[in-house]
Amino acid sequence: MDKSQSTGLLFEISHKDRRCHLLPDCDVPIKSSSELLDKKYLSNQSTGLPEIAEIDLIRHFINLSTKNMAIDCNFYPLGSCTMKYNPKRHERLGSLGGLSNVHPLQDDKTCQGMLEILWEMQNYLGEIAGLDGVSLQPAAGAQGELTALLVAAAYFKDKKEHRTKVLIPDSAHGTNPASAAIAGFDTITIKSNANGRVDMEDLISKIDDKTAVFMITNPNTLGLFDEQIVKITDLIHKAGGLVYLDGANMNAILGITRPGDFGADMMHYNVHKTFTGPHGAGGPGSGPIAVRKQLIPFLPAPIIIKTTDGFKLDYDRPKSIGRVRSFFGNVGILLRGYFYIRTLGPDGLKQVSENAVLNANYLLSLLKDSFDIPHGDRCMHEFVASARNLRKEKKISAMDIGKRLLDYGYHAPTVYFPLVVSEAMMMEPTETESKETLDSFAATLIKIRDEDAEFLHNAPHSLDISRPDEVRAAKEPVLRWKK
Amino acid sequence: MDKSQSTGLLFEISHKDRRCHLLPDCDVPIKSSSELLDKKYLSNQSTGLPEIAEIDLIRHFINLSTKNMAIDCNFYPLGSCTMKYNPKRHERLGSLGGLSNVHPLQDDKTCQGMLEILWEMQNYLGEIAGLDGVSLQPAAGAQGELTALLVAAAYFKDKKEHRTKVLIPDSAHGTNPASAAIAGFDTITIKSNANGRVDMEDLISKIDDKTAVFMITNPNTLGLFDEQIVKITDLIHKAGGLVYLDGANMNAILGITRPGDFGADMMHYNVHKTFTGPHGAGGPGSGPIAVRKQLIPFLPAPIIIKTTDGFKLDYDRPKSIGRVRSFFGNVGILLRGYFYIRTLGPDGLKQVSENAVLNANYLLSLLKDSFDIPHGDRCMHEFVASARNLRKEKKISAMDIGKRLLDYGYHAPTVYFPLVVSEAMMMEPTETESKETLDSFAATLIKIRDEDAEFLHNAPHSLDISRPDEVRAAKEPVLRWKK
Amino acid sequence: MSYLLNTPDDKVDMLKKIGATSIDDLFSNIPDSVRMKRLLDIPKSLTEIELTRHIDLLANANLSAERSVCYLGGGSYDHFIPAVVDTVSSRSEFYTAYTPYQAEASQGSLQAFFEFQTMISQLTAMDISNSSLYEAGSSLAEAILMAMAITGRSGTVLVAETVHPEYRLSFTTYLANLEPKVVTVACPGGKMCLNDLASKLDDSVCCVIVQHPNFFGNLEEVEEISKLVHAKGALFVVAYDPISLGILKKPGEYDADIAIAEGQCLGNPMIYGGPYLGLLSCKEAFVRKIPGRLVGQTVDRNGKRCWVLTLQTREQHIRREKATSNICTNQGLFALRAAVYLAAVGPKGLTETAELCFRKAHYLMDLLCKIPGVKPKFNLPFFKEFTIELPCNAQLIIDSLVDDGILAGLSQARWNPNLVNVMTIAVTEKRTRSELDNYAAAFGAAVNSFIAHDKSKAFKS
Amino acid sequence: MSYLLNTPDDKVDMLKKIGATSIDDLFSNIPDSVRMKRLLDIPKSLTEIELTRHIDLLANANLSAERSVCYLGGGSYDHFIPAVVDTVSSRSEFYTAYTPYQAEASQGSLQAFFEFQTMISQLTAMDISNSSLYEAGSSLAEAILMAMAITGRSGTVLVAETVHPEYRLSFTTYLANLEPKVVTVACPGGKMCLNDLASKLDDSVCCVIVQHPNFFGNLEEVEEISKLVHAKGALFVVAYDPISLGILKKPGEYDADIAIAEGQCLGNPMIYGGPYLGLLSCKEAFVRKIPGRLVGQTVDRNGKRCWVLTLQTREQHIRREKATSNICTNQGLFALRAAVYLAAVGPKGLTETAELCFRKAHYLMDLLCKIPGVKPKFNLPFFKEFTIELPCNAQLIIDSLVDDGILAGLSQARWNPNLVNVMTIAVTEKRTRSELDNYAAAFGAAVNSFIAHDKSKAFKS
Ligand SMILES: Cc1ncc(COP(=O)(O)O)c(C=O)c1O
Ligand SMILES: Cc1ncc(COP(=O)(O)O)c(C=O)c1O
Repeated sequence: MDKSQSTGLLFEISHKDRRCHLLPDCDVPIKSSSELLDKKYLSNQSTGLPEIAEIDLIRHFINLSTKNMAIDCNFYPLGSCTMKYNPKRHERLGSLGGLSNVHPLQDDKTCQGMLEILWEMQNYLGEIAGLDGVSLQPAAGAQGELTALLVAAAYFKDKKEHRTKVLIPDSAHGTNPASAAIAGFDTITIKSNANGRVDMEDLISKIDDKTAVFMITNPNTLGLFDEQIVKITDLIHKAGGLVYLDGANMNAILGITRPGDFGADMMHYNVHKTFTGPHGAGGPGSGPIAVRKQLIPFLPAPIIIKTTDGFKLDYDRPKSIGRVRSFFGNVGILLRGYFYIRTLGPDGLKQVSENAVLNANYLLSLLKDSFDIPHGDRCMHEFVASARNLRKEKKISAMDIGKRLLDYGYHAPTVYFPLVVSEAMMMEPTETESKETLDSFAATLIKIRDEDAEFLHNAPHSLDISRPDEVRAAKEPVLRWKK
Repeated sequence: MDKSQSTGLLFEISHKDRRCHLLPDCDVPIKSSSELLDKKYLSNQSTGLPEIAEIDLIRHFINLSTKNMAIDCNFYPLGSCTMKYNPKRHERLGSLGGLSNVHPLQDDKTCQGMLEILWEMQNYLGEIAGLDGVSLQPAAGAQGELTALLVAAAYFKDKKEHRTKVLIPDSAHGTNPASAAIAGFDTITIKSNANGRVDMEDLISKIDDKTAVFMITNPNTLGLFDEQIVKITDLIHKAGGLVYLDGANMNAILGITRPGDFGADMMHYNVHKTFTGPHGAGGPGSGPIAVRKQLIPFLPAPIIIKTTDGFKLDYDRPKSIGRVRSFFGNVGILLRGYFYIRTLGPDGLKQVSENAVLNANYLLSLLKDSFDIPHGDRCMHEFVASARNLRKEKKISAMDIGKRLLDYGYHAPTVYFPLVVSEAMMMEPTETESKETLDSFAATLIKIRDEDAEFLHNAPHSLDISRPDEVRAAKEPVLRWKK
Repeated sequence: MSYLLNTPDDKVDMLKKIGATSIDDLFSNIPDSVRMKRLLDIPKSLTEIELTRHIDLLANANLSAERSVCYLGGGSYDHFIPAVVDTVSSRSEFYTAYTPYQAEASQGSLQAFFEFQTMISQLTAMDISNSSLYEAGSSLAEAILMAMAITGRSGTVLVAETVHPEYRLSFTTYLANLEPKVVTVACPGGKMCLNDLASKLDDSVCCVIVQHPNFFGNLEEVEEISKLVHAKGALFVVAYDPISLGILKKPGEYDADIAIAEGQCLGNPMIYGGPYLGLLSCKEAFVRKIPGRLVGQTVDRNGKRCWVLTLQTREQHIRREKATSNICTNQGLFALRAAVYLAAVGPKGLTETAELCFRKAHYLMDLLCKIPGVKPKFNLPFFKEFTIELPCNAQLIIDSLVDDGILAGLSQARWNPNLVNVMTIAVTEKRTRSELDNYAAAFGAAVNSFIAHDKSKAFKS
Repeated sequence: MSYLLNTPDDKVDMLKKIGATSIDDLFSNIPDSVRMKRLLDIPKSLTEIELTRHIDLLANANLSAERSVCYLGGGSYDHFIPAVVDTVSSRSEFYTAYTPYQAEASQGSLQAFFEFQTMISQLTAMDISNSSLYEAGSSLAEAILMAMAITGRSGTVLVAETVHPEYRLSFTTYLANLEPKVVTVACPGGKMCLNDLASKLDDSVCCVIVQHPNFFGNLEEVEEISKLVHAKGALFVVAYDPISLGILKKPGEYDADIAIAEGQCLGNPMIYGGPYLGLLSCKEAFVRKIPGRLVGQTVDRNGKRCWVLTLQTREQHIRREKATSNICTNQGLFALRAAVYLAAVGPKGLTETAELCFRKAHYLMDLLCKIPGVKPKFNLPFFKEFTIELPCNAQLIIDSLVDDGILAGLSQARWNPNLVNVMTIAVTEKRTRSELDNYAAAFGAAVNSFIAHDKSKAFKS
């Protein structure tokens, strides 16, 4: 069905003198800015913003929206992204005026309801992590990583230890090394072994007295739980270092094992993944961190404390690293995380992980005879298949398969990540999908594998556009419309 | 983009033991119904309702929605339906808890805000009609017609006049005769003349002392304002009858002329058309009526009155016909009408009609050289084109054109109505469309006219389905899914 | 004006193309004598900011169920509306579409309505259902018109006195100038008197109307009534509570001919009485007498399953004065909401909801009847709504509980001046035990204070 | 559980296919020693009805701007959000999509972000803008990292003392273990002291950061600062208020190199501080040093215009430790909201909004300064936010106005113990004259009562 009306660029459909949002007349007897302000402050230049009537504005964006895939419409097995269903009750409750209209600098006593929710959330995240202190401040996973690494740096500085290195497995997400760099550390890459786990020999050879932090993702980005974890954390601790857990994959282990229990000293959550914040085509997220007792003094301020006089923001944290952003945190996403945790309860959270892992293993079992799955028959909440053989035999790439899936109404898996598997296709079905969906998705994948290679190179065939010219986009970047 | 996931019938995607809405445990110490109620009251039969998880429920309905055209996506020039833009602020305000959670039987003093809005709405609708009394009770235009005819019947009964006939032009909407029948009247059809107006000779010949009501739509369903109106209403009044105005086309005359001023004694509004209630794929509507002074005593109860003690529902109306439905009326739509009237104000309402008429005339001017437009070069808010010549020359029907428009992302005009024009295509652009939209719509229509006839017979070509077999649907009706 | 797109420049261009000198020129057909010479006398326009402020103030002036605990019933109930219902119904494509006349461009709504028709039929155990009427009162009127057409009888419509007074008034008004007389069947004990029914049933009766549970909340003897009615060749029309069918017998199980209901409780807000949702189901044989729109399944030219509006020859736009009904615009959006609601609760959820209503209502009834002087008005089984007799004027208690943020119930005096001490109370699944306990406590306190007050007055005089 | 789809039967089938004996079996990789032997210690699950009740209660325990009149600013403002913004952002297809990695299945979001980038560039008169960062504080940190990379200087970052203290703290934290020192430029009179700036500017300075209007609401001398900064080869980084650009000079007009802002004011709720929207624009030459995602225009294989994420080699998932930033998840949904907001207000609406803020803020400032003892803290031009000095502790006034339903302003003592009598007040276009009059009256009364109280105390002692 043609839904292209008013989908030209806003600037192209702009029409002089059209209006959407009108403002009231000024009801105070005060001169205008041009009379009251020195001319030097006033702009000489119109903004050039588009002029659009309400109906065109709505048609523009509503019709544009139909060009997206989204969880509410399509199965979205994007590995590492935990694209689980976003409950609708969260949107209703999160937009209650009593929550969404709270100003970040209101005095504590005027927002006790908000503080109570966030205080509880601190506690829940500590309990789920098996760690002692929580900061809800970081805006996303990457900022959580940075925050925790800054905490670690401050901790070592406080102990007067000069540790400069952060060790990171080669299968880690790119944010890990990037965060380490900003935190002022040198990054040392640790190899994965043939089983997709940490290569212990390589690790041991790289641990020394400059080792500040070992960052591990566990389950890792291959969807594997590294059973060496206790050994690893012991090694790091013995060397005087700290272990950081990248919590992007917490969806596999809620209530089953806790990072604090297997030796992590710090971790971040991706609340927008594990606790189902809507992804909004890129964000927002929320990346709270949890840390072991000795690191608590260094957490950013404020932290919420409960006093006999109600809940309070505690800024009195002399050893704190400071803050990594203005205001409290990405509260809107934290609220959704709270709603989710309260809806599921302890049994429910555990079942989330059980079913996430069940679904991933089931999908794996459906595909393993048809696709190359380098790391065995079992996985946690996701697994990585590879198109390397298909590529060799039939010139079909992971990209081709991903693009062709779009034609069938399925979002592509994460492709070409993690970097340690060539032609990687990383699939994470999540627990909110049904067996029926997994069955038809697997059947489709198997069907695609047998489709004509040339046809696949040109996929997708039924979407709004065919494959875009990415090289051109990068070579002569056009990052904005111009007249 | 394939958006078919979970769009099988709910009963087909139902899966035993799946749940969406869960209920709390019972927190009161009371036995269950099976223990407290005699067995004879209890059902022995399961409902058979589908069992669906939340994600599938959402995908089902969201994906189904993409198979609809709608104003928010497409130009929708459906004549007689006034498919104008539905402002988004209305939905926000109409769903405020302080309005949507008011119970219909609350005592007046606990809902003064609601009563104030509705009282104002009574007044506005009286002023716009140029009539003296208003009932907001009817649920839609058709019920408004019935209510007004029942009021007329009660009025004549009260005057002890035995009048049995309702005169209705042949171009009238089907609800007019249908309502007259339920109100107990005989319907007499009045011919249209060659200009699409009331045939005065026919009218005069049919007026007699049994004439109760003349129902006129003005502007009529051909989009023409009958300039004989004053003469007509005089004739009816002289014969002791009442004039009813079908207000479906009020969008053409807001603030320009008033039914009461041109001689109508009663009228209904389609608030969902003129004052932009969202149509919801069929409803709800709201069909308040306005009447002249002598008819006020017969209006349904209650009416809102303003007293020194606040707003009150006045049930003390001894001559009232009673009620035509439970509770106050279709308040949700009346609220939207109120929001709209308050947003536009007196100038704005007049401009609505000016621009509705301007747009219709502009569209007419773009099409008149390419299409047969039986009733001249000018119109009010809509006009009727005919495919009768195209049908003769190229075997292209109004239906073919309408169906083909769907391929281009435009909703079809109203086809085959009014019945007085063969191969009618009734187009009502409304004031909320832009010149650009009208230009491209007209260009598309002209293009379609020149397309291959066979191709048009098989249109639409790009929608979810091709033309349905309506004969089969009616012959062996399948009105529900069965196992 | 953000809803008017033509700018001054546009207007100039458009008028030129039209060949008109001014916009006024386009209205030249309207006789000058009847043209308005002034602006409408309505308040001046408000921007969104101003309108929002204005409506916020008025909305806050209502003691809505959002800010109170609501025990009002009588056809409209404070049931919980799952968020999914709002999510779906606010989809632009459902919300801003017209009636699905162009089936090819409306398969979304058509399929949803077909599902709605199916679920209402499943719920009621009736053969078929239409795709909505306005609300319950006029739906009963439509049911009577149907019954007249089906039975060919137009003498009498029998209706239980326990049917909602506003429903009775509604169909009586519809029938004002038609043949049938509406005759009330007495309900002295709070439900239809079977003897009175038997005495009034004869060959001229086209249908008998019962509400079950009835306006007082009591259950009617529907099975026995059904037999009596059918024995005389009349149709049995029942008005049911959709939520009650989670536990109670379904209209189809006791052989109702036409079942109607108020569908507000199925995911629709109370919003001061409307828009609501008239549900109408009936036996298969009556299909061509059904009022309102019907969605039917068929195939397209490629044999693909699809849905269309069907049997339109019943309707006013084709049959005009001979149509089965005058209805055109219906309650499509609310039918959609009900469909989402029913699919969301599912069979188990509906039963659990009904059971919660039932148990909480009975708990509250027990609590209230422990208050000295308060007793059940009837000793009849009920579902979620019940009627009690107080030792004082019910309206006084209702007024006094407003200060506690409680909308306590309906005084029956509103409809029957003989029932000043009688109050009907509805309890939904939303109510918690602590709300019920608080309510009973506040209720008891209010009753006591009025009795004390009365006593002291009596003493003084 | 409505979010878990596998029924007991499903599980049996699935485990069979997997070849596992139990779900537990799937977790056998996790050493038993670290497996939880108990359930998590969090509260038991709540149904939607219970959760809704629970959250309603907590939400009502906040004095939100919905139930009060809000004069708080400091980076978050109670501007009006047109309904269209919510309508668009709640579309499932925008709301529940991931980052648009698969361009073919994401053209809706990609085009919207391209429009966002364009509008932010138009607004600021800057060459290019990215498609969002977290919020203003960390955006300044990103700007500094950029400036270091562009200038190759890593000695000093100069920042005006009038920059939001939380922004200053944020980037200082980011820089904790990197080379540059953060040096504050004094602002004794409420704006940056140009002499102090000149004295601190040398070849090691990579950038100078100014907020305009600044944390006290005052306008800075951005044109002169810009010249000074550029004369020393440093970059000029400005934090602006997007709404102010309806009237004030745009960063591009005074030759800013990098312009960042808090985009909350562009159609996003205050929601206790986040998610917000970091805006970052810069000169074209810096394009390959930009942090975060960029959407670029290109064509597909058929030459059709389309949009993609581009220049990804700047980003962490490709460049890892050498990336321009560590950001991955950004604020896409809020960028979309800002795009809808900007398109809805348009050029005239933005100017009118800015003008309303300006005039109402000045009106209130005038009113307040008529109260004996209240005076402007600075005599500088301001936009929508201003700072006054009171004859008493500002916090006392703030606390006392809470009872009038007024969130009166920010006590500067929170950030600077020397400023106990100083208060900063923000006024948006939502405020009406009567609200402002009421506020001034309540403010005056509160001030008077505290002074009287102090006097009487003084008298007594
Ligand atoms: C394994 C892993 N680590 C870290 C991140 C970064 O988290 P965020 O995108 O919330 O910054 C992600 C997600 O993108 C991830 O998948
Ligand atoms: C001319 C005319 N009269 C009456 C009606 C009936 O109004 P409603 O559909 O609101 O019952 C309509 C609309 O459908 C109409 O177009």
